Amino acid sequence: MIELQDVTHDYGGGALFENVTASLDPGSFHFLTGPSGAGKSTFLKLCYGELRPSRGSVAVGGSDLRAMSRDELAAMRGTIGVVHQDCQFLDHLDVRANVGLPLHATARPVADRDIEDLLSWVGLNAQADALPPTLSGGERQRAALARAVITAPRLLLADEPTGNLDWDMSQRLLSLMIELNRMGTTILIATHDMNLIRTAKSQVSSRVLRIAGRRLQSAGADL
Amino acid sequence: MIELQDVTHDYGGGALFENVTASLDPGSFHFLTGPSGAGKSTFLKLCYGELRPSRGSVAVGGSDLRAMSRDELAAMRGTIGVVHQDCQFLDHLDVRANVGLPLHATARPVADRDIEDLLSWVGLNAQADALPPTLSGGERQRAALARAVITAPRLLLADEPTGNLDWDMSQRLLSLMIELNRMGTTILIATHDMNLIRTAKSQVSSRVLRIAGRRLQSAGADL
Amino acid sequence: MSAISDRVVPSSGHSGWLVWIGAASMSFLAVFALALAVSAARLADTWSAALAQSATIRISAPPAELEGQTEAVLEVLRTTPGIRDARVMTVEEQGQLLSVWLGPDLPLDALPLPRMIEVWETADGPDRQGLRLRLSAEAPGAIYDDHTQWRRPLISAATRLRGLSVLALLLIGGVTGVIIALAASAAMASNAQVIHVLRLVGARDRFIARAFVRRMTRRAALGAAIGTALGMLAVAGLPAFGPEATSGLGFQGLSWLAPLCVPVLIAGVALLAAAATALKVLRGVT
Amino acid sequence: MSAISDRVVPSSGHSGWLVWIGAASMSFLAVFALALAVSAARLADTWSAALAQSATIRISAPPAELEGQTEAVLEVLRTTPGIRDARVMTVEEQGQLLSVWLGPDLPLDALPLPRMIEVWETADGPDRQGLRLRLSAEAPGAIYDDHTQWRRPLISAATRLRGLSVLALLLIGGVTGVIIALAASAAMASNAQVIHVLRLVGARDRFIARAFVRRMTRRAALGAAIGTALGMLAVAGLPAFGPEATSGLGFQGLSWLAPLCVPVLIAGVALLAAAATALKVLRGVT
Ligand SMILES: Nc1ncnc2c1ncn2[C@@H]1O[C@H](COP(=O)(O)OP(=O)(O)OP(=O)(O)O)[C@@H](O)[C@H]1O
Ligand SMILES: Nc1ncnc2c1ncn2[C@@H]1O[C@H](COP(=O)(O)OP(=O)(O)OP(=O)(O)O)[C@@H](O)[C@H]1O
Ligand SMILES: [Mg+2]
Ligand SMILES: [Mg+2]
Repeated sequence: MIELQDVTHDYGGGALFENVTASLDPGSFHFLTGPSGAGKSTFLKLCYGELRPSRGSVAVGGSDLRAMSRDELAAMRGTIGVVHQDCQFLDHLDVRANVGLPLHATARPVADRDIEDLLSWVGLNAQADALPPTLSGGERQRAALARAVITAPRLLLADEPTGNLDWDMSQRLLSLMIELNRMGTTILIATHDMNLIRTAKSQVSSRVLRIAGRRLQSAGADL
Repeated sequence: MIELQDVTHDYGGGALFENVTASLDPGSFHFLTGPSGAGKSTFLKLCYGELRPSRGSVAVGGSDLRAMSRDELAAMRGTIGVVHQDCQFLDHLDVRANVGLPLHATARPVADRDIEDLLSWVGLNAQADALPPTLSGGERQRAALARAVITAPRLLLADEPTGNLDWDMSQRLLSLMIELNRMGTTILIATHDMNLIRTAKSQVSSRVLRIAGRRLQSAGADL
Repeated sequence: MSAISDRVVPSSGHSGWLVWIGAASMSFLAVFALALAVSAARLADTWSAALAQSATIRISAPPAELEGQTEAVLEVLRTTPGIRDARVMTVEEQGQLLSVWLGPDLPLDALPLPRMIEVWETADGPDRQGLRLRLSAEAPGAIYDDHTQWRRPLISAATRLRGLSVLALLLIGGVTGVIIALAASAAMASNAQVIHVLRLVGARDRFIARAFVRRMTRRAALGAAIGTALGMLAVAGLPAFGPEATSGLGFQGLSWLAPLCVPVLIAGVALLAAAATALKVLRGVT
Repeated sequence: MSAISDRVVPSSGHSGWLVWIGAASMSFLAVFALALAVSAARLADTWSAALAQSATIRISAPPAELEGQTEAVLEVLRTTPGIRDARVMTVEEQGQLLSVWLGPDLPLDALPLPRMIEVWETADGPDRQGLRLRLSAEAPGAIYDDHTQWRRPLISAATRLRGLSVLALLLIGGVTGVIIALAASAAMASNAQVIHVLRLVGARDRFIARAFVRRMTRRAALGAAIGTALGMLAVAGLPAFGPEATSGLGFQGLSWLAPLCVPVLIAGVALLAAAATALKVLRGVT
């Protein structure tokens, strides 16, 4: 589903990682970890095309991102789900409309039932009509995850989706993602929460990638 | 240091908590926990006067916030440190200027040495000249904590200061706050990270408050 | 569904409001400048008509030839293009003109009064050089006096006024365009986050640009319509300066239709500015 | 330290840029309107001087009394307030005037020519009713003719032009104020986050307002200075419409100092607008 070939990225102050090669199979479940500032968010941004690598190539679903036109990139994004670390919303639309946004923006049919079901799963029924700026930190993260999965994406990229959530709610979101994975979605979660990784490993077969010292390593079962 | 008397807060959709009475002694170390959306951030905002309670009174350092003029409120804020859950910075100033901002804004002398020392403690020397929008999620939280403690405040209010940080860095920030507490600063940290609370309890005598079901309870040693 | 794709751009917000206000105040000014230009043109026409298009022909000749030369002059005038009308003055009219200089009790009969012919030119006027040559051939005693000397500063003043108003109109038009374009681009730029979020959820450039351009144009058109209406009310409410109804500032008759073009033009400018800015901003976002 | 307290408000950003551009384009327009007003006033003055302030007194009397009445009239004129100068026309001058109507070969000696006195009035002019009464008492044959009839439309046109330009100037001034105030308030509002952060770290209202007002005023003043300079260049580069140097559009001599007030006024408006907006916005932030 995601193929990185010899990718090097550099924001201008020295390479963040060098000659990274990785391949995530369709239907796989990966965690991405590493110290703060190692480049986890950067890695995800490369995968959905917000950034272009300084060198090397990134392919999603078999198509090289460099060869895509702007419209093809948009179409590709319509088939994947992304949870950003800073959960950006349209602040003037309520939570329900924000969750449905990927469907509205690509002119796909919107099933109100699905949105309500998803909102109740992440515990936001009461906030469906609220505007994003009035949400609590954890509510924003739950709304961001709901928006990412509303399209039943073939690939889900989530950047610290549980950073502001208590343990119970984290578990709940994790089980939602595991459920999606069982239905075929490829999943990549950047997180520093070892408990979350451990819990997931007990429920689904997953691999852990670790960025540190400019390299991407595959952590074994040991962590 | 902080006294809440019969505080009720309501954003308009029903009371978030009712008749909360609490008292935090000077020099004490408290954690505030509770499920996502329970009102932890709201509680902190009441303490530094960003919100006014619907009913009841809040006093900081013996002065009732309701009786303060705008300038007195500003002066009070100059003596406390706050880490916001969404870490707001002036995006056009570099990290160093942002960390020194509480001193600049209140026309107090700025010791460049202190800023550099603090930045290196939170691991941001390399980012001192970077602009906040280019920081990673964890780097923002570290910069926010540095800004909160630069004034050697008598009270530190921190809202999820380690939500985006790996375990090692969380420990490092915790030990910084414990050090400040030893030197007399009253500390209140809102967090959902039970490991952090457990680690702190082993190093400093602290109490845990818990917001749930519109009430503020004191959790025992058991959590 | 279409409801939300219309709403993806925030409806309030200060920069959107600036488009509105910019369009309104500039169309207010434009209506005003238009009124000035229209009135200046009318004023210049009136003056030109009153001052420029009349002339006098004086025929001094021995009494015996006077009648013949007068006939000849009238014939020449009839066949000269650029002459609207000509009329021989009566002796009484001549006396009235002279009384200014000679007093009322003028011995008109005792004077060797020349014959005077009043001439009205068309807007373009005749070829004066040619006319003078023909007159001196046909009627040697005739002198064509087109009052050139004293009318010249007034004609040039009227022309200048008309030119100035048109210049002011062009200037205001230009500034309007610039302000609307800037406001549209500021509105667009201040919605950078909206654009970013929309791109991230898979929206194509066309979808985003359409939402922006539609909202911006609507806002500019509404602002311009209100500004124009206010401007027309203000022009209609202006006090008349002169006693004559036709010489006041403002529109008259069909010229009231002219300011109605203002909102259309401004909406057009806003549409172009918004579309150009949208495409430029979008190219910068991945 | 002062370096940072100056920099707490972002120096770039679209709405700050709008203050700049708004100030520049409105002062450009203001300079233009000012030039129009100054030229209109000068034009009106010229016309008034040329047309309104001259009059003629014609004295028709038996030859024996003529000299005496002329002396009496001159004496009356000397003691009448509102009369600048008076002069008796020579016979040749009268002949020149009459030749328009009577032809060049005029038997001047044979005519009972009345005496003509040319009179220049001051700007205010004399009390004409009183003057006529005194003249008819002192010199029954004197008739005061102030050309009222044919000068009236020109005077009213000149007045109208002057009024219009002042109106345009006021209008542009008003719109300028509104635009600058709006741009300042938009700039302020778009910096809501900056204000919020500053309040949170303990900055007082005075500190925040000062930073904003200073930056905003500086920006508006700079924009206005550039707009004014461009406007003055444009006015200086305008083609002269008439042949006479003094009647062209634009400033002359000391009136070139007038547009220099524009940036000062605009900076003042911006200062007030920014201060008012700052206090209003700050009251809404805790
Ligand atoms: N736009 C940018 N320009 C320059 N440097 C950047 C930019 N974005 C990120 N960086 C730097 O690149 C490094 C990696 O950032 P990234 O956000 O990928 O880290 P991360 O692994 O997600 O960290 P965290 O766990 O704290 O979120 C950081 O040091 C950051 O300062
Ligand atoms: N400005 C506001 N207007 C209306 N409702 C609000 C506002 N701010 C917060 N709320 C609501 O109040 C509730 C408590 O919010 P708060 O941010 O205090 O939660 P929290 O305990 O900090 O949660 P988290 O752990 O997710 O950060 C939430 O349900 C939120 O939606
Ligand atoms: Mg990150
Ligand atoms: Mg919170």
